[in-house]
Amino acid sequence: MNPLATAIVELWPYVLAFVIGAAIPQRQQRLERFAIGLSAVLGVAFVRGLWPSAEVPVEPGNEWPHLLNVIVFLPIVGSIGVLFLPRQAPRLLKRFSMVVLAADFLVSLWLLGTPMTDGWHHQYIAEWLPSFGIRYHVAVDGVSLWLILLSTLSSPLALYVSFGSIQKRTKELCFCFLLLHGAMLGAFVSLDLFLFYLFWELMLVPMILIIGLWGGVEKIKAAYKFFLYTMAGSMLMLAAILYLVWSFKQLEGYYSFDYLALRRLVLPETAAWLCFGGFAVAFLIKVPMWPFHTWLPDAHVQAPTGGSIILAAVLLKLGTYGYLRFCMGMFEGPAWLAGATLAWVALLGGVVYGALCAWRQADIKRLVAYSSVAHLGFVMLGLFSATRSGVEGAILQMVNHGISTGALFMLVGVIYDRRHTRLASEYGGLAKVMPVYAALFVVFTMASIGVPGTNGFVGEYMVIMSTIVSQSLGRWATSQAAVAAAGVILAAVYMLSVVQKVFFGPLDNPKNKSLSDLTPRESIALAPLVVLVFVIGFFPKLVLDRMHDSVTGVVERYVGGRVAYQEHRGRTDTVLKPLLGGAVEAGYPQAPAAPAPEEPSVAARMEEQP
Amino acid sequence: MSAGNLLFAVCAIACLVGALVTVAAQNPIRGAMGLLTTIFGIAGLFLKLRAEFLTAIQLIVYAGAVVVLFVFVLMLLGPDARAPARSGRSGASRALGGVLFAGASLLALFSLGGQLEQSHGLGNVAPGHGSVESVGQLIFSEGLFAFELVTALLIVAVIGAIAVARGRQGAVRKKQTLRSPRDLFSGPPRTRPVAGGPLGEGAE
Amino acid sequence: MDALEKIFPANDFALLAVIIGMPLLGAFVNGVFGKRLGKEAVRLMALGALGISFLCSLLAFALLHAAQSGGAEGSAEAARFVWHGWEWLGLSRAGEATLLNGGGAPSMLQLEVAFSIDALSGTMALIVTGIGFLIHLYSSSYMEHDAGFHRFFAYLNLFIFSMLVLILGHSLPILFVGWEGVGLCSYLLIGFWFDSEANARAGKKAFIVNRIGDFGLLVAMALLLRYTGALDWDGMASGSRGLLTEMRIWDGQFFAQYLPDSLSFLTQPRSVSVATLVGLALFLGCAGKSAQIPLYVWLPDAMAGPTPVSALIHAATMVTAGVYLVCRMAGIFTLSPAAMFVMAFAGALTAFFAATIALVQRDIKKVLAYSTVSQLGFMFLGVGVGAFTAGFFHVLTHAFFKACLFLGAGSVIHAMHARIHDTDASQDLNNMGGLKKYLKVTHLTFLVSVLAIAGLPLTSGFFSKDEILYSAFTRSVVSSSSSAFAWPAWTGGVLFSIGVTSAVMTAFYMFRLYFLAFHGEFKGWKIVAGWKEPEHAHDHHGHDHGHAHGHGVLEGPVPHESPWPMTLPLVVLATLAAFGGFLNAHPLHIIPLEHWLEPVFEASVDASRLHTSDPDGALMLPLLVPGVLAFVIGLSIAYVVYIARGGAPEKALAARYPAAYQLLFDKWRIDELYDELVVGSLEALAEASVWVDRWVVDGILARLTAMFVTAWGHLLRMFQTGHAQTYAAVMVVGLFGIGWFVAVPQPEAAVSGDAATGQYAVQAAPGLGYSYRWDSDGDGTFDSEKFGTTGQVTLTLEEGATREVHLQVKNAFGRVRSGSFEVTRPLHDASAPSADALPPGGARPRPPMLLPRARTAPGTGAVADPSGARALQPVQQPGGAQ
Amino acid sequence: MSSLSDTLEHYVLLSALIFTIGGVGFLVRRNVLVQLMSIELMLNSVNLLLVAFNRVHGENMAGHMFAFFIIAVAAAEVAVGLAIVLSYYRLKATVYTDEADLLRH
Repeated sequence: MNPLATAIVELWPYVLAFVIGAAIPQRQQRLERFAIGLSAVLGVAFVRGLWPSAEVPVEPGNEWPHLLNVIVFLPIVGSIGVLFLPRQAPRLLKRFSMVVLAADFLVSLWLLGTPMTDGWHHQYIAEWLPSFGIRYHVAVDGVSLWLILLSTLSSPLALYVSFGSIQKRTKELCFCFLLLHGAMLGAFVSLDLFLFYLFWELMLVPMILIIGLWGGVEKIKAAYKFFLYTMAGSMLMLAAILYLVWSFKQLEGYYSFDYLALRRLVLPETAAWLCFGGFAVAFLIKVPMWPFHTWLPDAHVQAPTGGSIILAAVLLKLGTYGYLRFCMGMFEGPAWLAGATLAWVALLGGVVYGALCAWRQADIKRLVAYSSVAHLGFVMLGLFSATRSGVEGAILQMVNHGISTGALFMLVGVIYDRRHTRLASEYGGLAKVMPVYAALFVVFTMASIGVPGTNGFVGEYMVIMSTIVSQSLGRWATSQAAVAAAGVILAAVYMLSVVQKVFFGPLDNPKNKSLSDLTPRESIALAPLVVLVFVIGFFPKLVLDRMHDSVTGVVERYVGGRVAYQEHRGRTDTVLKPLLGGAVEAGYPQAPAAPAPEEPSVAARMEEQP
Repeated sequence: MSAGNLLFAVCAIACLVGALVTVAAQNPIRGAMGLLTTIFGIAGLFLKLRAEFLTAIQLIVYAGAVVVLFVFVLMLLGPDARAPARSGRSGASRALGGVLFAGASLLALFSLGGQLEQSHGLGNVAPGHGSVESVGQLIFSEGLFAFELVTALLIVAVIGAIAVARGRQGAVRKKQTLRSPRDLFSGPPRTRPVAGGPLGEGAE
Repeated sequence: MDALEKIFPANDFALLAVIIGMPLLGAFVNGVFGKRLGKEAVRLMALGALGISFLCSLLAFALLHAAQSGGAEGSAEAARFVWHGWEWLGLSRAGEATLLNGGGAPSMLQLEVAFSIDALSGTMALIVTGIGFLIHLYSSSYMEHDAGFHRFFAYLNLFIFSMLVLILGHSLPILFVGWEGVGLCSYLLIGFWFDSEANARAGKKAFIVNRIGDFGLLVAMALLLRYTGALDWDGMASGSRGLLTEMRIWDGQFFAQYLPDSLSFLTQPRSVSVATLVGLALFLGCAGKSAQIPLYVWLPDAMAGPTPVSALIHAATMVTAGVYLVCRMAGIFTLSPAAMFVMAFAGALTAFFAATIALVQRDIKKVLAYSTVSQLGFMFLGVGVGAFTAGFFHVLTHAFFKACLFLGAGSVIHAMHARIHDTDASQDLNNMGGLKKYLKVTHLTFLVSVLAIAGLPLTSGFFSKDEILYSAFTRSVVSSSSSAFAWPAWTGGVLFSIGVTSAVMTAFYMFRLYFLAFHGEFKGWKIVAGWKEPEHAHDHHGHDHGHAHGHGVLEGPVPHESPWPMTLPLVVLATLAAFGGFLNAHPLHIIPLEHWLEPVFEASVDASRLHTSDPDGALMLPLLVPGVLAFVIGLSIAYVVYIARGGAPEKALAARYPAAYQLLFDKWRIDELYDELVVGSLEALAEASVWVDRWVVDGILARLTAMFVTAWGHLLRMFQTGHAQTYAAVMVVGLFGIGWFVAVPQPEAAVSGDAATGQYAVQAAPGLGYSYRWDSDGDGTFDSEKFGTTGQVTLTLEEGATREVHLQVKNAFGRVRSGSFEVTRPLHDASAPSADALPPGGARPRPPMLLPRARTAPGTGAVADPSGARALQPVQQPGGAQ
Repeated sequence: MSSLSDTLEHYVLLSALIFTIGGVGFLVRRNVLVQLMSIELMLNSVNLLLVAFNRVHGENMAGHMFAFFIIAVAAAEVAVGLAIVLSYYRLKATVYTDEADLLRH
């Protein structure tokens, strides 16, 4: 069989997908046709490439160590490059930053090629400040993999959409987006707590600029609120980090900020609770979880469309990711014990309360923002359940929320650009004048309220099903599962009410009679998300397989660490968990060549600590 | 009383009187004169302390440059330089600051002074002490680096002075429109219009 | 046949993929490209897709039949063809954490997208695709002039797809996918004409009420996962033992301490078997989907959708999904007599209740809607008492005659549109009458279906309904354990009498409908007032209006028969409605359906739990009598009232008991009740939470903090005069303060030592030009008269001893100050951990710490001391860490 | 003065007095020019002290050298200071420091 024939046989799904995709748009717009066809092809490639049978075994040995460096620093370098471009050439600026982001996305696709076995992949370590044991230590595992891909996908889309609505200060816009993108990726991959903290704070700056420069009427207030909330949390986290480093120094005689090193610490009870609290507050503010959630609606409402997309799609995920990676990875005992209570907070404060608040919002964007609170309540519940499917479902739900809510913000931005109002009462019967827009909005609404067949369902379903079998939630597991299931009803209530108000009913507001349907730019930006909604909805296994090993490892260590904490309970000294070895602790920070002399009465000082 | 002591007494008195005048005079011109007196007095003391080189420098730099500069500026500002005090902080608080400072310093002075066991007379010193040669030797051997730094500092100071003093005239020219002399000193809105002061014409 | 069995082996039955895939394809093509394809292509696509999947399901049915009857006669084992699509997702099983801690990772429950077909689902699939096809055909003409033609068929195909997924799903989650899918489609189809507010609201209501049902299904799934460890049919059946465990639902002890003894009934812990919880949760789901009490309210409103939709979704297929689920999960349900009891009574009451409402409705579709609810009640009554075949049989027959009735109604409305274009008025029975001479085919088929539903002997409705009544009287569900809930003896009688009463009412209101619509003289002439211009949203008869304007009352377009694509389905369905009964005619002992379904239920249901008081069927014929009587009575009353007396008695009754009549007409005002209770309270809750969010959460966290900070800011701002001079003055003062501190010697010292050995060291803080003089033995006299440079003295103490060390410090200015420190060695305590007791990890035995108790403030020591941390350090190796 | 021969203490005392006067002037007067002059006074007093101590410990000329540098720095300071005074005058049309409270806002 000659290669051409085989190629044809091999390629027919892609060709078909491209043809169908390219045929979908009704107006004659070559770019639009091409882009939608392309996203269809990417969808098919995603499915075929990750199909279990089609997996090509790659031994972990030959992973390119610099991949993550490229992924993280490409946008950062790009942002610096933007500074050297003339502000008088907006087209050049836009093209440049889009190219950078697209390149970053393509590079990040490489990660899908590596089999995500438990442990760290594409690990890269370089000494940074040896005297304090601070290293540049980045690595990826099944948990962070999907969040990286999510951000590398959503950032270009967000920026592309912003170009449609934002015309002033293009240079700053590009700079902010690139920098923000790099910082987020850095936070996802860094395994050194100092590095993590650095990226964590670095994220704030561009985000504040985005809100404060291109935001709405009360942008400054919102930016402040966002900044202060996040900052308050991260200060506590910093204190906790320093305490951990210090205790590690006391035990091992050398400094290290490395996650692998610090996660071995088993602190005395009070210290453990305080440090856990420091980390947890920082992350729960970011999530955001009740009662720290009030910055979110303000930030979302004031932020420009692109900013809201990034905020919802990626920034919030840093909270959940951080909780999973650091709180559950380093303070298993407190996390386990607090889980059952926090799960109630996530349920009543997030799923129920958030949904009820969302229901009563007149501002569509505010409504979507509150719906984020509800969705992330599900995510946190999945994490608290501490079962493998719960954690997998939570991670999947992070991705889903990024897709569906990001898209919803995009769609809200569409009518905002046309009418400059976001009040649902201003609209009605839009389905007549904007059929495509209405159809897409309904699709993403269904994804957001978790109708089966869309991605939203899979995540919520896994979370609910894992809640009831969870052991960490204890005797309340069943009732919590029931409440979570009830949250599904509320989601339908508030989302459908807004859909009905905006799209159905008579088209009575004369201002809406002449609204134009989606522009090519908007539909191009939305196409990949639509594809993903259904791909993940029908084939979630493709995503879950990639994270399964890592999640298993994480949960396993979580349970084990909790047992270690229980044994250590009531003691006033600090001990280290035994080394795990293997891929999980590859790159464990060794003592410097000439280690400082051990101190005899270390524990004496440990005792002084609270 | 020897000539030396007399010289000391005269110079010391000159210094103190000059200093007091400098601080107390309502008219800054008088203050400048008081400063001049102090400088001369200190120059005399330098002479008595066998610091010929410094005496010369003192006279040249201070009397010749600094005070003259002061006087120039005073002339430039004219009446504004001695404008009656506008409503500011109450004199009491300022006096308090002064008294506090003076009291504290004198207290410290005497508390320490009392501790010094015996008084040091000014013994004889080697010939050439304080002469231009010896000081020059030192400056250009050990103090060379510092000396170069000082030169650099002076250059920077000169440039900085020019930069600061010429203000925003460039900007004004770009504006091409001078509605009033005030435009030369286009500052923040708080600017209070000045009755066509000498600067106005000077800058134009 | 054999060749086909070769192509489609039982364990990889790819035919199902075709059956399910075709409608999806049709939906996609019509939905995305429909607008450009044009009506003909859309119609072809939709009908073709559905036709293919109908033929495929026929084929599958045949193969199934061959496989099932393949074995020896009588010993027919349940055949099931499965098609494994792909792995969907994995779920953790209960007790995972323990296992994980024990080492190896336990396996997860892998859910896969798999479909299976057996006797039950095969029959259901035939109904769905077959009737679906007919209704597609019907709508292709009914909707012909609608702008959203392609959208309509996209939705319709999508619905068929979801329905097939629901039926053929091989596991509960897959069924749930279809379950919510059909809900979504009904939402879209009810709101199809979305430009009227009412339709959109009805759609939303339907979706949300369905979601409440889905909530029950989700909870049931969760419980099943936890207690059976599986979610596919076989797995749940095999693991169903776990459902018998008792579960504590009310922990009395917890409340005992808060509640007075008078409420002692609250303080006892209550527990119930998981099976009951699962059964009730599942029934909640079924009630939502199949419009049973308490969740039936959405179905009547759902009639806002196009009539074919009502026929397909809200009569024939979707609403029966609940019954299907009960039959599918029969094994689980029968584990809990309590749940079955609730279900049977809910069914009976729904049947009765809906029938009463149907008695007085004027809207033709409303009458049919409530009769649907009532018939669904019959079905649940049947399955509730354990007669699954009977219930399912009624699903079958009901699908025939009710679909026919709805389509007939559609045809009538379609005809009425010749006269009037107001949706409500065109459906109002008072505007009809005498239609039988205009609509011949419609009239005949409608009559047949009315007879069938009213239970004319030997029609399909007669057999199915009477079998349900018979089973309701005779059968019951018993529990294995004596402690569990047992059905009271009166159950059968009560259920039976409720059923018969509803049967009477059914016959009455169906014939009322029939008489009002087709007999008497046509009242449509008088309503030309409601005339509208031809360009109306769904106007099918533009050609008729030409000569209609401004003519006399008796002029105008005449209602006329619909085109063949609409009448053909009517004929087919009417035929089925007439003779479908012989599929399962128990009185005549012609029961192919029972034989066909038997293996399925035998496999799943534990027969010992189904009890019948009449094993040999002696009561069967006697119990036919009430059914027949019901038919006769209902018919005769209706005849007397609406033919003989021309409807006068109804008006008389309405006049005599206006309140009761109005109450019935307002559907017992249940909607209003729900609005007040459920929606109202929920809204209040939402308002409250918004308020809390705004004022409490944000108020405390943001505003209060901000106020606090601002207050401090204002306070400190007062010190900021902004005058450089003031700052300089303050700075000067500070400088003098520091200068004073330097000028005065600071006698500070850190005491450290080892309680074990009694060796203590007192180290004086260093300072500029300091010299020290010690009194280390505490006798008040200094060791040496003159000051030295020794900054540290060591001393040895025995246990419990205390010594006061004096220190004099002299600085460069000759100033001297003295301080004194007390050193105490504590008594040895055994509780101090020894070296071997310590865990691995580097912690070493350590002495208890002693802080200096100096007369001078301890803080100031840090100033004279370059490294503040020193004060806390033992002296063995000073500064080892730094 | 205890003895007629001038001792180091006299110089110390004298320079301390001048320094104090300068300091008081700086703190009390609100005329920027006068404040600058007061600074000059303080610098001069320091110079005097340096030279006097150098006279006592006459081994090398370090004191002189320092005084020399101080004079240089003082010159630079005066130059820049007066420039600042000018631009301040442009802004506020006055040389009085009451207006100079921007630090507060």
